Amino acid sequence: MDLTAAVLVLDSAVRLATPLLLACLAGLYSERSGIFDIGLEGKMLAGAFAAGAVAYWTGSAWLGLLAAIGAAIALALVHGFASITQRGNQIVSGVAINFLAAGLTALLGQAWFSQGGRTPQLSGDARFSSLTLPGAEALRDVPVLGPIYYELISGHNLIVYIAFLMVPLTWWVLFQTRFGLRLRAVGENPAAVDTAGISVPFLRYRAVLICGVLTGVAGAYLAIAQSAGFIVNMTAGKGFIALAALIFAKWRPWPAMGACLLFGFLDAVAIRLQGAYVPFIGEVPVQFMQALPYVLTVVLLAGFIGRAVPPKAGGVPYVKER
Amino acid sequence: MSPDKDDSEKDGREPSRPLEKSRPGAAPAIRLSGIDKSFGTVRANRDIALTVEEGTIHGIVGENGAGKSTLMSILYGFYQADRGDIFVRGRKVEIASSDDAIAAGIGMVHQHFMLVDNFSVLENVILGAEGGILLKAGVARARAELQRLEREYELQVDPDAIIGELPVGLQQRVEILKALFRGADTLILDEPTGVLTPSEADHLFRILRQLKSQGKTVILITHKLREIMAITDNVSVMRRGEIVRTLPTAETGPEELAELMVGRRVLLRVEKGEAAPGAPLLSVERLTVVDGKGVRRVDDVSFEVRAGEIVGIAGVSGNGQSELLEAIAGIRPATSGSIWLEGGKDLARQADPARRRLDGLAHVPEDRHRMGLVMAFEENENSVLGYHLGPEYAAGPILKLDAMREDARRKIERYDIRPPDCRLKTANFSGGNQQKIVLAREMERDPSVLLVGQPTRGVDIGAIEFIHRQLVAMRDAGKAILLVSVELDEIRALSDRILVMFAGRIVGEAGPEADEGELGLMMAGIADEEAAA
Amino acid sequence: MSAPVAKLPAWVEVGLIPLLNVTVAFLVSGLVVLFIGENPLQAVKILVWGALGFGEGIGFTLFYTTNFIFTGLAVAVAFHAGLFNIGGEGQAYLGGLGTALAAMALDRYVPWYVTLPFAICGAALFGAAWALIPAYLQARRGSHIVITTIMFNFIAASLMVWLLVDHLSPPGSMQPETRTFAAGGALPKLGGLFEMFGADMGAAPANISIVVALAACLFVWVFIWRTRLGYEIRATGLNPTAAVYAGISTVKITIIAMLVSGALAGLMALNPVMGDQQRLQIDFVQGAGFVGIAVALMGRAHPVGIVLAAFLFGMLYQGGAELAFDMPAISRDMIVVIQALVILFAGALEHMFRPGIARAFALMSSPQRARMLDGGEAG
Amino acid sequence: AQDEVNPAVVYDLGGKFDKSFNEAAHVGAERFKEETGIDYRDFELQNDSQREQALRRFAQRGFNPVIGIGFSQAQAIEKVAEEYPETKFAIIDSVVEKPNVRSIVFKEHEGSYLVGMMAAMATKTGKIGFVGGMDIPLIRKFECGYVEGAKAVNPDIEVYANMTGTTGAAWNDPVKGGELAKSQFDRGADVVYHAAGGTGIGVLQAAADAGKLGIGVDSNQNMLHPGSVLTSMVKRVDNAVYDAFMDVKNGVSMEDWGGVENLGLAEEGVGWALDDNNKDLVTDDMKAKVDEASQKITSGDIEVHDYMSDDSCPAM
Ligand SMILES: Nc1ncnc2c1ncn2[C@@H]1O[C@H](COP(=O)(O)OP(=O)(O)OP(=O)(O)O)[C@@H](O)[C@H]1O
Ligand SMILES: Nc1ncnc2c1ncn2[C@@H]1O[C@H](COP(=O)(O)OP(=O)(O)OP(=O)(O)O)[C@@H](O)[C@H]1O
Ligand SMILES: [Mg+2]
Ligand SMILES: [Mg+2]
Repeated sequence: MDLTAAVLVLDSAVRLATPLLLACLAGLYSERSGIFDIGLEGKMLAGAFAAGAVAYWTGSAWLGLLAAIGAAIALALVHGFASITQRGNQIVSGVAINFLAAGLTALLGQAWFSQGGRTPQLSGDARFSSLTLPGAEALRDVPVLGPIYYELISGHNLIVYIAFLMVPLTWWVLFQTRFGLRLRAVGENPAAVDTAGISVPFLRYRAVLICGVLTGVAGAYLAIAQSAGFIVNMTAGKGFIALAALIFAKWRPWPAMGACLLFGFLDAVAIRLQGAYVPFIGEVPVQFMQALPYVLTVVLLAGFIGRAVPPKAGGVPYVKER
Repeated sequence: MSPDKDDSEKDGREPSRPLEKSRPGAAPAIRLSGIDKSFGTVRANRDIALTVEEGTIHGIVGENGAGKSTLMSILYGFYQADRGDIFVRGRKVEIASSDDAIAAGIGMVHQHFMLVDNFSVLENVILGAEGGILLKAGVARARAELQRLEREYELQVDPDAIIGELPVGLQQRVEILKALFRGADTLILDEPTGVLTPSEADHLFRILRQLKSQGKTVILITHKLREIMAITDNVSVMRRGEIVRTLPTAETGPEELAELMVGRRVLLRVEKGEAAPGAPLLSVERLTVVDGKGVRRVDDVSFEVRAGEIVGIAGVSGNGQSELLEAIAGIRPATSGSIWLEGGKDLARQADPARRRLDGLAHVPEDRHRMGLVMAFEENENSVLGYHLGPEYAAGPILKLDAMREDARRKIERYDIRPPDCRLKTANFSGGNQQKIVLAREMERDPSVLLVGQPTRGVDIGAIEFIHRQLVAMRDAGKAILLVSVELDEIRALSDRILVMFAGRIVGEAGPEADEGELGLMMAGIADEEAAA
Repeated sequence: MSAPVAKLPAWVEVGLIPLLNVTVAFLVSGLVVLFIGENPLQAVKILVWGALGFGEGIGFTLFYTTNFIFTGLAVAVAFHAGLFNIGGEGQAYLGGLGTALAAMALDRYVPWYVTLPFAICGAALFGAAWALIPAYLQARRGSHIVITTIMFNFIAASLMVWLLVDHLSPPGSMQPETRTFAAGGALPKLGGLFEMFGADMGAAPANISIVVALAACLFVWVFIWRTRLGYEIRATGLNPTAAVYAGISTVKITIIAMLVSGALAGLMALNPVMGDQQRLQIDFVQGAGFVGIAVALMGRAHPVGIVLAAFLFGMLYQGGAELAFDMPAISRDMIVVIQALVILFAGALEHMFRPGIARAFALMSSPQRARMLDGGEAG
Repeated sequence: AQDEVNPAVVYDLGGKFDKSFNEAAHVGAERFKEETGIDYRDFELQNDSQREQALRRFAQRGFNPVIGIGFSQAQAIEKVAEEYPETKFAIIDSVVEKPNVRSIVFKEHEGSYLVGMMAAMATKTGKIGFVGGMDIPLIRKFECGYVEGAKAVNPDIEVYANMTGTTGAAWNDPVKGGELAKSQFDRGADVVYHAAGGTGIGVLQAAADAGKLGIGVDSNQNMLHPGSVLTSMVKRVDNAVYDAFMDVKNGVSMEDWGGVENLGLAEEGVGWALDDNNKDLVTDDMKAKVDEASQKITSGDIEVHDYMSDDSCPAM
């Protein structure tokens, strides 16, 4: 593979990794606070739907983004209520949210737009379009640097940059701020936080809210940045892959980015390898290539990262009084 | 609203003898009145009145489950009382969370430490008192402040060490530092010495006296009446959720306190005759256990336990006793060394608890909740745990439920387990009765070797007597018993020989009549010879 | 999990509270219907009538129930071992392969009752095999079973498309599916049984695999509560540390529980593949594996509860289809919404009403209240 | 006799708004309703087990004709048609040999051949792309015709083909579709044809975003991105449904109803769409060449290979 081809694969990996990264960081906040969340998928889907619908009605991508965040936050609050206030089973709550989002988006989409749950096609300002970074055109033909800057770094839509900027920001929040310190503490030992005079529920609700915001942005990316409208079940399992990435990254921001890029990369490579000839084997069946990212995930999970130790208090409701 | 007026109304409960005060006339540091607290159906505190004078060390004693921790947790805002008022220096305060308590100048070192294991000392200390949205400035200030506190109170600890890697004694220091860092005037310590060696405990008491001399108030919960006598100015006794008496320490003694605690005279000595040791039933040779993190938990340990003797292992918790028991029981693989049961083959390498049971080894684990019982099981299911593969409980793959229940009923009767219902969920038995379920299971099989960890932890005095009698009876029946306990008194009362463990090694051996100070030094890792020198 | 201190009578715990939770779920669903602009009462009427009002409806309800019993049992068995098997979907898909291979090998030569045992073995074997790797990885390498089973769902889909398109579909067929089985590969329908009660099952596909499902319930009940292995599974699920102390190998238990779970999920394939379509089609599981999670949760991982919950979901599926038929504004997604709300209220929010109910009971049984009542009567 | 028209449609799993062939059926039914004022009923399947149930329900309630959309309905129709010999049934995309069933199949390979030619003529790079939903024979039929058409124009042309997925989501994953298209553009393709249902929306979007050309399928998708959709391979399911309804309305006899309709270019069952949206993209030369090929296919001078006739594609 020559440089340009490699750059293009990476470019594709970046695009594919973006929603994963947003969802993964969302999960990171929630799970670091001790609230497990397999409902990332559902929240993204709800966000995507809200973004598609509102962007269509208002013609504004920004309002669409806001609506996406709102919808995802609403579901996040349901999850928070179930797992923080009611001390319910967090996995079950997440499963319910996934179903709820899948059903409601399709139902409302059909009721409102009568296009089989789809929102109408968007164009112009109703979408986030690609940005060309300054100097990209000028540098375009410079060898090596040119393609990297023009193809890989420039030319993405705003949300892609937001997603990747969220990584250092998350690192900074987690390790340099008061909120981050408390967030990490509450996921490990909520009683320690409680006795330090900090409200455990309030802290966890904030984490869950941030999770809502980020999944909302991820949903908006799918519906109004990467595509031009919502389509039933358009998350297609990305929430689960993001979760896998989170476990992969052992709940740390920079490795999370690495993991998401890896998944994006595997996906991008799998696309390009469809129909490729492999020496001695011949043409590999398409289905094998399609399964490749999942197979590699399992292999990596089993072989390289060992036992990922989740935040100690994760998944367990904080109960003071029996 | 005047506190003095309030006092007189309640004087039925107030001490008959005037309490020690450091500054006569000043309002008490803490005054509680009418505190009530229930957990579901358990009434942990009932109508409690308590006065703690400023600048004193106030002891609180009482049986397990008497409600001591609950009361202090209410004062610290961890729990909220159902009823009652809290006064700090004469002013009524609402304590709705620990935040309020901290603001009122109250600090607490909990029985179970409230630390984040994977945080550094510094991070733990500043948690909740970061002094700003960003950590950087706060961390720098905290570092300086910690240095000051260290100098002032001899509380040395590396601010960048990770909590999980520190020994418990140092973890406790961090807890104290946490409280002082937040400017506590009143410091509550809940059973602080349970995890300390005698010399560490002495160090702690020096610190407490130092605090007192600076005008701070200390509330100390402990089970050790000796400590009460040694350091406190006043003492309150709790029983079944009530404060039965508060009085100046100088005017009372251990016997009176013990009687107040239990409501009857207690005989703290265990009745037992001379041991008649026979052949060794359990031999451990050069046993080493390295844990997952590469730490040597048990380091080259050798000893044997003979028929008809109780060997006690003394030591501060966390010095490898748990790992030693687990390795012998086959729960944890040994890294090297050998274990023999009654001349059989070396078992060290195969970690297989089921096999060991068949070979006549029984094990009462230290932590019944975590290891000894499945709380959601019915009583009869727990009473065969570990023995469920035996032919008496199963026909082929199918369990014989009737046999299991019949068997459980027998044990319930013999061990007076209450309520006598083998179909009841185990979680619904009280701590002492849960412990009896475990003991009945492990002892009734007539094993030749019995490993016992913390047999009376969280168990009331009556049950302690019963359990101790059972252990002695087994010894007299010619069994080999290996007893691990952090209660030095228990070890000394039951054991025929005492081994002292420190940092994974056996650092000394002594007879039951050994001097406590001597044992204490060994537990602190200062070897026999050095101590003698 | 928050253990309630106040003890409530058993009928409240397993009867009243779940019922209340489901009722609330339906009330909220009613609000959704209202929001869409339809009449919820009318919707409920159509739904219940559609599910139970006539022979064919009942036949369909039972058909779906059968699927959900299998997948619900699968999730439940893993639950008891403390494992969350989200891979029922893929395991059932593979189970279909096992079923179809058995059926295609035998259907031309022997009657269905000879084929059935082989198909059962095939379905169970293939389903179990698909659960084996995630189980092994969880037990030995600590790879999160939730993630690996999800991945295996995707991998199963790829594998099956490849097999169906390139290997199993008869030459010249335009469809990615196996040939239609001959009579020896078709399970008899329950029509005869219905006629005994004077009902006409019409073309509903309910078939004797429901008997296999009920037998599986019995098996799971005996297995979990009456065998040594079941005892070990429960001990491991409830307290892994105590299990190790008791000499139970958690590795072994994890693998066995997942194998049984996968086998049960695989058996689900009997119903659609041999009972209904008589061929193996792409994507035939259609979410039953996920519904099994809800069924197991609602049924509290107990076979009796699972049968009831599976029946409820069966009703939802069949009644929901009639609903979509008669109220075009309510699309098929309504059922997914109801399902979600049932899981939410009966699962994640299961304790929401307990404090209130406990208080009500305490009030009713407290002596003061009794005295008050006595006094009231006296005066 | 059953001459009263009371039509019903049973859509396949994709649902009636799949922007693809179910939707085309819906469009035909709507046109009938508009023109005649006669209402119709329809039903969207949720799973395989409901096919028979739905068809029978309609027949039972006296609907006539009853049309099943999609090849997966064949078995169910065969069964129900036997139970209701008086009711007129129709099936799209499959053949059921019953006197009261009209089987309507399309020669998608012929339409695909024409758009393949157009792609080959429109490309500036000599590289074109194809995005399918799932790797199943029906989709290979589209692909094969497309490649054959393209190679007829330029034997050296390079065709990139990608399939979206292996689960039901494959027909509804525009994000993946867009990414597949982009990967083909990255490799130099500048025209891409899709046969992927909802996924195709993402393919066309990606083409529009990248300033390349897309080719729609089933329905006329030219208006989705005017100026960026080269053309659409239309499959006149709408006509087939409309005609079927009309026939019954006009009192067609059962003999005239039954039988197989194999709709290719000659029957105007398939074709390519030319309208205001793409007229600037289609040069006169292209139009002439395609029309000529169209002629030849109709006359039998060109025989486009049907993948499903022998499970192979000589052009690839
Ligand atoms: N969080 C809780 N939920 C329910 N019950 C509790 C809780 N904490 C304590 N209890 C119960 O309240 C009673 C008092 O417990 P508490 O911990 O205050 O006793 P204690 O005097 O500190 O005992 P110990 O000497 O064992 O520490 C006990 O019966 C205990 O089981
Ligand atoms: N989770 C629970 N559910 C129901 N009842 C409980 C629960 N926990 C405790 N109880 C009941 O509360 C009572 C007090 O329990 P607790 O564990 O505090 O006893 P305790 O005071 O420690 O007993 P002991 O004297 O044996 O140490 C017990 O009799 C028990 O039946
Ligand atoms: Mg107790
Ligand atoms: Mg206590």
